[in-house]
Amino acid sequence: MKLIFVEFFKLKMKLRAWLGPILIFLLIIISFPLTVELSSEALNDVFYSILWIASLLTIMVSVESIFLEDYEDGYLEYFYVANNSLFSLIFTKILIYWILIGIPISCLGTFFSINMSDDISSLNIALPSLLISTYIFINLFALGNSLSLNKGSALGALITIPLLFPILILLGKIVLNANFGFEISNLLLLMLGVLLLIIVFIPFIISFIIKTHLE
Amino acid sequence: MFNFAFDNLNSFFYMDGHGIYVWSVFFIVIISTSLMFIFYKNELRKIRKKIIDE
Amino acid sequence: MYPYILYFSVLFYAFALVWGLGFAPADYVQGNSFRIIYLHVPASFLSQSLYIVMAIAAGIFLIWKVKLAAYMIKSIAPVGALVTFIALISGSIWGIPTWGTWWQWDARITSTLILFIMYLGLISLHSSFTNFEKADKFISVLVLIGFVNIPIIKKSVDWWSTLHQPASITLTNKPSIDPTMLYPLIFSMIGFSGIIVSLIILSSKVHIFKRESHKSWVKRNV
Amino acid sequence: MSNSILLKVDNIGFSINQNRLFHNLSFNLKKGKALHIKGNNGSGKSSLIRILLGITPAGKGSILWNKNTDICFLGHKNVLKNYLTLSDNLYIHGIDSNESKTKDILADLGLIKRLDTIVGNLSYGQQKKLALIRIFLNQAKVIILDEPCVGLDDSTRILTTKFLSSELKKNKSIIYTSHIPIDIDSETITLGGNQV
Repeated sequence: MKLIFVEFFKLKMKLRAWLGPILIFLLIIISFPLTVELSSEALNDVFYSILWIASLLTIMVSVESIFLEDYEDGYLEYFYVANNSLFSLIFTKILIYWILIGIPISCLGTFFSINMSDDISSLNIALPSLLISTYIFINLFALGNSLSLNKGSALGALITIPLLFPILILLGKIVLNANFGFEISNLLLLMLGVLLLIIVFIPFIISFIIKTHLE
Repeated sequence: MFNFAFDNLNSFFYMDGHGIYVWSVFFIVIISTSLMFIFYKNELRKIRKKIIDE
Repeated sequence: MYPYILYFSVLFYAFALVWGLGFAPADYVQGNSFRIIYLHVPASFLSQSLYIVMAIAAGIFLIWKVKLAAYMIKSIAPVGALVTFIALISGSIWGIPTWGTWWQWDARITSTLILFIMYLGLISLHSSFTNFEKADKFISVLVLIGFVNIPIIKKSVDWWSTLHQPASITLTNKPSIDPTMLYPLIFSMIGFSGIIVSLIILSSKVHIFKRESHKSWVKRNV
Repeated sequence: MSNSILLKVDNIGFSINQNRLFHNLSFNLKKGKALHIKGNNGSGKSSLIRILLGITPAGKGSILWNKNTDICFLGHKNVLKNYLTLSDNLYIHGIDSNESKTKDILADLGLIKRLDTIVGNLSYGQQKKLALIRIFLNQAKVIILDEPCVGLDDSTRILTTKFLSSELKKNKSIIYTSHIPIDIDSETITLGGNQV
C-alpha cells in the first residue's frame, strides 16, 4: 500500500511524464480533423481508428522511460535488495501509469467521441474499450522498454508494436460490430480476459528481464 | 511427367509474358542468398585469421 | 561436412527447379507465373519453421542454460530474416500477374510482414548490447514471447481479412495440387531447406568462433 | 549454521568476459564484526558486493545468508530522485523528515536548511550525504557500503566512522570497500592477490 503511494507520488511530481502524454493525445486528436476533409461524415468513419492509434502513440511516448530513471539512480537495485523481488514494484508502476495516463486519455477520447458522432451509445463502446486497451498497451510497452532498457526507446517500440496488432484488430472489430448493431459485450469480455492474463504474466517476465539487467 | 512444357527455349524464357516475374524473383533470391553466404565466409575468414594471429 | 550439404542441396534444388520450371505443366488459372511457387512455398515454410526452431532453442537456453542454444538463436535470426524477405518479395512479385497488384492487405501477407519485422527486432535487440551473456537472455525471452504471439497474430489477422489462397500442402489433408506440380515442389522444399541449413551452419560457425575464441578447442579446430 | 555467523561464503569464483577476477574465495561474516574488502581498481570489489547481495549470480560456489537477515546497502548510485526536494526524497525511503532523530542527523550534516531544495541542485558531496542519512537511520542487521567516503568532507567522514563503530557496538555487522581508510576495527579481504 505504501508502495502505491510512493510510486504515485514519484510520477505525480514528474509533470512532463504524465501531463505531456495527455497533451500529445489531445494534439493528435485535434490534428486528424485538419488533415481529413472537414465534412463530419468522412471523419465519423475513421474517428475510432484515430482514437486507437492516438492512444497507442500516447502510451508509446509516455511509457518509454518507465524504468529508465529508477535504473539509473539505483532505485531498482535498492528495491531488489530490500524486497528480494521486483514483481510488486513493476505491477504498481504499471498501475500508476494507467491511473495517471490511461484513465485521463480514455475519458478524453470518450468525450471527443460523443462530440463527433452525436451518439451517446459511443459511451459504452469507447470508454470500456479504451480503458482496457490502454492498460494492455502500457503492460506491453513496459515489456518492450524493459528489454531495451537504456538502449533507447525506439528499439522498445520496434519490439512492442508487432505484439499489439491483435489488440488493434480486436478494437477495430468492436467498432465494426457496433456499427452493424451487433452485440459487442462478448468482444469486450474477450479483451478483459486478455487483460487479466497480461496483468499476471507480464510483470513476472519484466521482473526477470530487469533482474538480468541488474546483474 | 517429364515432357518439356514449352515449345522451345525462347518460350521457356518468355513464359507467355510471365517470364519477367519468374526470372526476376529467382534473380533476386540468388543474389541475396549468395551475398549472405559471401558475408559469412568473409566473417569466418577474419575470425580465423584473428585466432591464428593470437 | 558443411560444404557437402551445401553442394548436395544446391544440386538437388537445381534439379527440382529445372523440373518445376521446365517440365511441370502450366497452371490452368495462373499460367506460367505459378512457377514462383517453387521458391515462395519453401521460403514461407522455412520462415515459420525457423522461428519455431529458435523458440525451442530459447527454451533450452533459459531452462538448461545451454550456451550453444543461444548461439543458435543468434545465428538463425539473420537467416530467418532473409528467408522471410524472400517469401515476401516472391509473394509480391507473384501478386502482380495474378492479383494485378504487388501488395494486398491480406492476412497471410500482413502476418509474414509482421514476422519479418520481428526478426529484425530480434537482430537489433541482440546487437544493441555489448554484454553478450545478457543479450542472449533478452533475445531468448523475446523469441519466446514472439512464439506465443505469432499464432495469436496469425489468428487475429485471419479474422481480419483473407484473400490469399489456402495453404497448398498441409500435413493432415490430401494435397490439393496435381502430382506433376507437387513432386517438384517437395523436391524444391528439400533442396531449399538444405541450402538454408548450410547457411545456418556457416553463420553459427562464425558466432561460435567469435564467442569462444579463447577456448583451446576452437584454436585446435581453426 | 550457528547463530553468530550471518553469512557464509564458500569457495566462490567470478569472471567477467573470460577475465577471471577471483576464485576459491571463502569467508564468514559474524555478528558485530566488520569486513573490509580491499583491492585495486577492477579487481572485483563491487562485483563481490553485488554477488553477496544476490544481484549478480556467482559463477560457482555458494553464498548462505542466515535466515531473516535484513541488509541495508549503499552503492555507487545514490538512489535519489533529482527532480524531488530533499524531504520528498527522504519520504520515498520511508523517512519522516520531521522526526527529531532525523532532524539531528540533518543538522549534523548541515542539510537542515535545505529540506525544500530540489536534489538536482545540490552538489555531489551533499547528495552523497543525503544518501548516507538512509544508512544512519536504518534498522537492518547488516550494513553493506561500497565506497561510502568518496566525495565527502572531513567532518562527514569522521561522523561516518563514528556511526559505524557505534553500530558495531550494537552488535551489527558491516561489509565495506573503501580506498579512503575508515578507522574501525575490521578484518580485511584482499582481492586480486593472485593476479600479476
